[in-house]
Amino acid sequence: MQDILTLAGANLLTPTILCFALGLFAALARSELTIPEAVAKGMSIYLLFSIGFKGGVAVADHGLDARLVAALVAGLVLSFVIPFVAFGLLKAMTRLSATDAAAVAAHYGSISIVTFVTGSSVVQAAGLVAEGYMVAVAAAMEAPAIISALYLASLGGGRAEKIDADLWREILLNGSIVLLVGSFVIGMVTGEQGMARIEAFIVAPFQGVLCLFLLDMGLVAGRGMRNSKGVLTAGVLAFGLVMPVVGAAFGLAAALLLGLSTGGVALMMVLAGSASYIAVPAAMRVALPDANPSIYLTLSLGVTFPFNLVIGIPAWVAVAQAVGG
Amino acid sequence: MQDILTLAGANLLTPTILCFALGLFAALARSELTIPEAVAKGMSIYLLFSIGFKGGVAVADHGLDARLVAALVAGLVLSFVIPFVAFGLLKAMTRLSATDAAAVAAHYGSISIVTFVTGSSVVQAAGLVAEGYMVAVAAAMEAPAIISALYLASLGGGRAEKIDADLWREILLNGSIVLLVGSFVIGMVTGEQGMARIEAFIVAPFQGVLCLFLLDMGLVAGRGMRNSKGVLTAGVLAFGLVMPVVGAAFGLAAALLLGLSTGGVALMMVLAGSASYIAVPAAMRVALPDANPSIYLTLSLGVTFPFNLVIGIPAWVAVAQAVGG
Amino acid sequence: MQDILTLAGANLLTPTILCFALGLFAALARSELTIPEAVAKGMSIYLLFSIGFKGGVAVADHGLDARLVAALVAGLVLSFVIPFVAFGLLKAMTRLSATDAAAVAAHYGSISIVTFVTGSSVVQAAGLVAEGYMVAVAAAMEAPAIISALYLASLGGGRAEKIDADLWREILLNGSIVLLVGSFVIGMVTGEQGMARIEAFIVAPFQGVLCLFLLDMGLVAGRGMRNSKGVLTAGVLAFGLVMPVVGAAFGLAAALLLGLSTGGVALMMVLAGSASYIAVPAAMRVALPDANPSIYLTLSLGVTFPFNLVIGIPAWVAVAQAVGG
Amino acid sequence: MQTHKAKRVEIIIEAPMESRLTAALEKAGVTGFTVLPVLGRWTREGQVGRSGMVAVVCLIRPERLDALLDAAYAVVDRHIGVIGVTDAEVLRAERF
Amino acid sequence: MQTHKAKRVEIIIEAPMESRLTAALEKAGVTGFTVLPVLGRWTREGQVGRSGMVAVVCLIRPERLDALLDAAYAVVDRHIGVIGVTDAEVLRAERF
Amino acid sequence: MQTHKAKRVEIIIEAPMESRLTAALEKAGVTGFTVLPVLGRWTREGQVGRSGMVAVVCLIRPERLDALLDAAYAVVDRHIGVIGVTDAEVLRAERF
Ligand SMILES: Nc1ncnc2c1ncn2[C@@H]1O[C@H](COP(=O)(O)O)[C@@H](O)[C@H]1O
Ligand SMILES: Nc1ncnc2c1ncn2[C@@H]1O[C@H](COP(=O)(O)O)[C@@H](O)[C@H]1O
Ligand SMILES: Nc1ncnc2c1ncn2[C@@H]1O[C@H](COP(=O)(O)O)[C@@H](O)[C@H]1O
Ligand code: NA
Ligand code: NA
Ligand code: NA
Repeated sequence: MQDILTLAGANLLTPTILCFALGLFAALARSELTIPEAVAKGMSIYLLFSIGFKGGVAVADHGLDARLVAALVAGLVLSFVIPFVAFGLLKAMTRLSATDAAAVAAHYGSISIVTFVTGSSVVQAAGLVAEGYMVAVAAAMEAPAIISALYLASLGGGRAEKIDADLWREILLNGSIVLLVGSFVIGMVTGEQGMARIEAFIVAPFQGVLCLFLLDMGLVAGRGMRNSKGVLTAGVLAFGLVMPVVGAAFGLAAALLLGLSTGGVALMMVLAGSASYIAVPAAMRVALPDANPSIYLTLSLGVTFPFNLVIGIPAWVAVAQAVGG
Repeated sequence: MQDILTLAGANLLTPTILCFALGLFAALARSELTIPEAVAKGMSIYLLFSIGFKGGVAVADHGLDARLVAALVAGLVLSFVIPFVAFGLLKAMTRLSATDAAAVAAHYGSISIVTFVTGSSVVQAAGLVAEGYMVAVAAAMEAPAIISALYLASLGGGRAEKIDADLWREILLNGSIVLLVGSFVIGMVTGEQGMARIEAFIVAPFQGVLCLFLLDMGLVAGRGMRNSKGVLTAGVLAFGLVMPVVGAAFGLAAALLLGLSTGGVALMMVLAGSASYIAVPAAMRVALPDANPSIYLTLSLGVTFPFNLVIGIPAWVAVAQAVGG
Repeated sequence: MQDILTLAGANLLTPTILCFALGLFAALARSELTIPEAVAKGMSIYLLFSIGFKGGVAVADHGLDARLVAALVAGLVLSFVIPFVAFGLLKAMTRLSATDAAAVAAHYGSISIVTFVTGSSVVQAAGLVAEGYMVAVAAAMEAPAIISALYLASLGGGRAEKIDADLWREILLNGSIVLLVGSFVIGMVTGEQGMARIEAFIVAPFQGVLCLFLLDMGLVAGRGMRNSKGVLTAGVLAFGLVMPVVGAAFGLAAALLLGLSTGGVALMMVLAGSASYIAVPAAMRVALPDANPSIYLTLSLGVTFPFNLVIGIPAWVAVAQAVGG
Repeated sequence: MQTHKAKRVEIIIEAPMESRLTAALEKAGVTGFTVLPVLGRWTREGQVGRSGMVAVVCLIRPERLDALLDAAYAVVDRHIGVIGVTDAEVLRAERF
Repeated sequence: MQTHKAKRVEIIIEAPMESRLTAALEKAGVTGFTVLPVLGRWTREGQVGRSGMVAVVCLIRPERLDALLDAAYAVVDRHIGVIGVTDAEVLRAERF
Repeated sequence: MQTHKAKRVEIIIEAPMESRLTAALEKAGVTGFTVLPVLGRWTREGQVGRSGMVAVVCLIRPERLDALLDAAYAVVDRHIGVIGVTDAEVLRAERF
């Protein structure tokens, strides 16, 4: 426990977290500080490319782990299953309609890649090395939750759109999956040689770019909080704090079953405990248009994301060390 | 004098200044070369973040200087007072209306953060070390001049808008103040440890980013010059060249009173001698809409900014060395 | 031949080429992955600035080569002449109208700066050093082809606009010429000292930025291919594969006449064999509006650019080594 | 100058629905349209991908209006957004 | 398809005034509006922040036009910019 | 609120022609116009420079419409793009 608090404290005073806090402050104080949309997208492309490539190179270095396929399957299963858990919790804790609850559940079954990126850098700062293929697991966990959620919504009487060919393509080939898997494969194919060529670009400036990106995340989350006053009841808010812990527990169980390294355990908890705010909201607008975006976006971006950044990630790392060491 | 010329010569042939010149040339020759707005904003966010953070780390390293508070107060006073001087000079040298003169005066009481950034790199290249808190002084000097100017405008019979709560917030929490102060605090809190994490991002590429940013500044200034032919009378133009010298003299006096280091003296001159072209113009559009933006933008960006870049900064550094050494 | 294949193979498995392939794949699979326009422009400005500056520094280092002027003249001549060759080939191989054929011919007389940038990095990876002034030659080759093409179009009865003062300015001062020549001059003037200041920005991250830029090129080329199904007949397609070889042969001849270094020979082939997709299409929209942009853009960006990237560049480098060594 | 009667339809719609809308318009025989970006509100739903709202503007012959509106309505139906129609005139009727 | 009479108001205004305008519109009971970016002229007044002009487009019921124009006019009054009104029709009147 | 009759002209044109069009408009006595960006299709023709299409919106007095259309038509003529005209009303006629 002491360890966890110390780690959490150390994590709080890093430039990355403080940049997120600065963004939150600026937005809540209604400063007009903004980062242009195009620049924010550019940074997110950089982060995805970098994390994918590094994962691929790590796999090229250490050889293909027998557990890769098992880990991918575990990720898929988690993403399919967690929405049911989330839906159950929401039904118990809140008065959300079946449609809204299903939409929220989709977000928690899927993952937040920025949480994963931040988690990776905390894992690394703690001196741990995770399996390189965890980025592939992250990609695998993006989409399945959407299917579970649409099933839940239609069960609940909601008018979910059929998943037509277009929607399938949008879900499975959404930008972050393609970029993450693509750069992972490129890293795997080009290995250390490829890394040597572009290391100065994707490794050295990474933390700094992450700082500015989290500044933007803080601004976006803060503006969301301001605009959605009154949207979240106490029950919904509580869900946003409880669900990442529940998700992380599922992640822990899966990771232990798989026998991942300590770093891998931490990252699996980070993934399972995180909530999507990019791919899933877009899919929900198309497939569950009646669900209220203020609810799921505020929950995912305004409650669970900061919780994971500040408390979740350092806690999961500490848990992984306790369990693994 | 010889020294000043040599330094000015050396300063002229740096990539940064030449990039500004290239931008000016391209715009005046009506080339369609442009840097996207979003990219220019992104670079300016990078520069502000970097300079603020480095200032904070410097303060963390050297401990809080007793003069910090005195320097902040001096900055506030300079920003309040210089508009009155500028207004007097304008009334003597030009036929601008009271409203236009007040708007121009606001720009010269406030500061140009890019001039400050360029000044910092010249100070550093001269082997000097300035007080890290000068970035906080810069932030403190952004806003007070606006209040003086609105007072001057209403004295002169102009219809200045009341500064309502919204306008106060916009002035005091404008993007560059929040980012500069925020990153300064983050640098101070995380110190050398934080620096180690993001150094590769905020230190090494700094000069190069500044080059491309000044290229854009040259393009913007050049386009402004082209579009405002005939706006500036000889008197107004002369003001744009005299006022930075006057402002720098005030800065010198304040810096000597404070007992700043040689680098600090130079930067205080740079700040006091520079004219805003970001925060103040936006505030003037809201609070003094009858003032002509062509006048104040062309003066600040098309006359005083290049003057400071090419002549002012190297001169102030030489003066600071003469006085300080 | 063996050499060429090995080199081509090595070239294929670099992060840069694989990123281009990833972009192509994503676009053809209709993923919604996109790189914001502003970010793509920002990267292209970075690449142009970097390559121009490095060329200038190289010239400053090795002194002005007597062949500089000769090489510039050769570049101008090639750019003037190649459109006639291309036009003849098009008339023989395809049924394009005179206007369309002239527009296509203009693209092949001009150059693709990204192909040149990629070529430079392959040349460097092969351990060769090219003349620094090749970037000036690249700039010189951008525009003349346009004039030849308009002449060809009017010969063929097409309604080419007169090249008025505005159009001349747009052609001669187009963004990439100004940036390339400007940064070349800045590099020449500031030399190694200037390089030392901004090296961390323009050298180290170069390959990585090129990766993301080629990812975007792949996306753009792939979307173009999808949208122009049926535009290209077999003859037109064949032209897009034959013409770069013909152009490169002209480049080889010129380079041998000039007595360039092995690296210089390779780059001259790259330039002559490449096709514009930035400056020339914009000029054609103004001057030859009746020409069909789908034809020339798909050819240049969708056929010849990938061909050069994957096959052309490594082949020309191998040829240059065979001829030079 | 000779002008021809037309209708100007302006559809403000969520960006993730844009491709569905334009596909429906093309199916309904619309020969051209222009998509304008809309300045974002908070819902920045796709940082790699699509986000916010867009405005689709379409000038068409009056007799085709109903087909267009039917097609657009089928897509927009359950989604947020606005459909507005104005009387207009166009030059160069051969392009519509 | 059933349409309803409406007015389309288009206000082109300096970006630093945008939030004041939209606040005034909301006060005047306007239920929705769309903000479009305008391509900059020189006055790049806020490199970190807001800049240039924006276009605010608003479809409203005709009977609310005057309230809207009064509110908009009070904000725009001394500022550069343009206010234009067009007759229009909208689908889905329940959203206005 | 007092309004004045006007025409709203909307010209959608290739970006490389923008400066030619606006120069022609200014020559024809147009006192103001607004340029809106258009979301790109494939023809990303100028990665350093200009690209795609733009929309030029112009509110003018009805009696000036013909001069404007003539000027615009001379520029657009052989180029792709659209010119649409709508009846409108403006506030502050002194600005037109
Ligand atoms: N009917 C239309 N309504 C609105 N915009 C159009 C229309 N037709 C063409 N456009 C615009 O003009 C551009 C060129 O179209 P086109 O002239 O059909 O090749 C398109 O990209 C659209 O932005
Ligand atoms: N009356 C309106 N006039 C113009 N745009 C509107 C209007 N109502 C809604 N919108 C646009 O449609 C989007 C969704 O609004 P709503 O349907 O009210 O949730 C808003 O962000 C606006 O861009
Ligand atoms: N007649 C007009 N039609 C359309 N937009 C205009 C018109 N006049 C002015 N504007 C817009 O309002 C801004 C300020 O113009 P002005 O009020 O003429 O200084 C311009 O940049 C245009 O965007
Ligand atoms: Na999850
Ligand atoms: Na000042
Ligand atoms: Na060529």
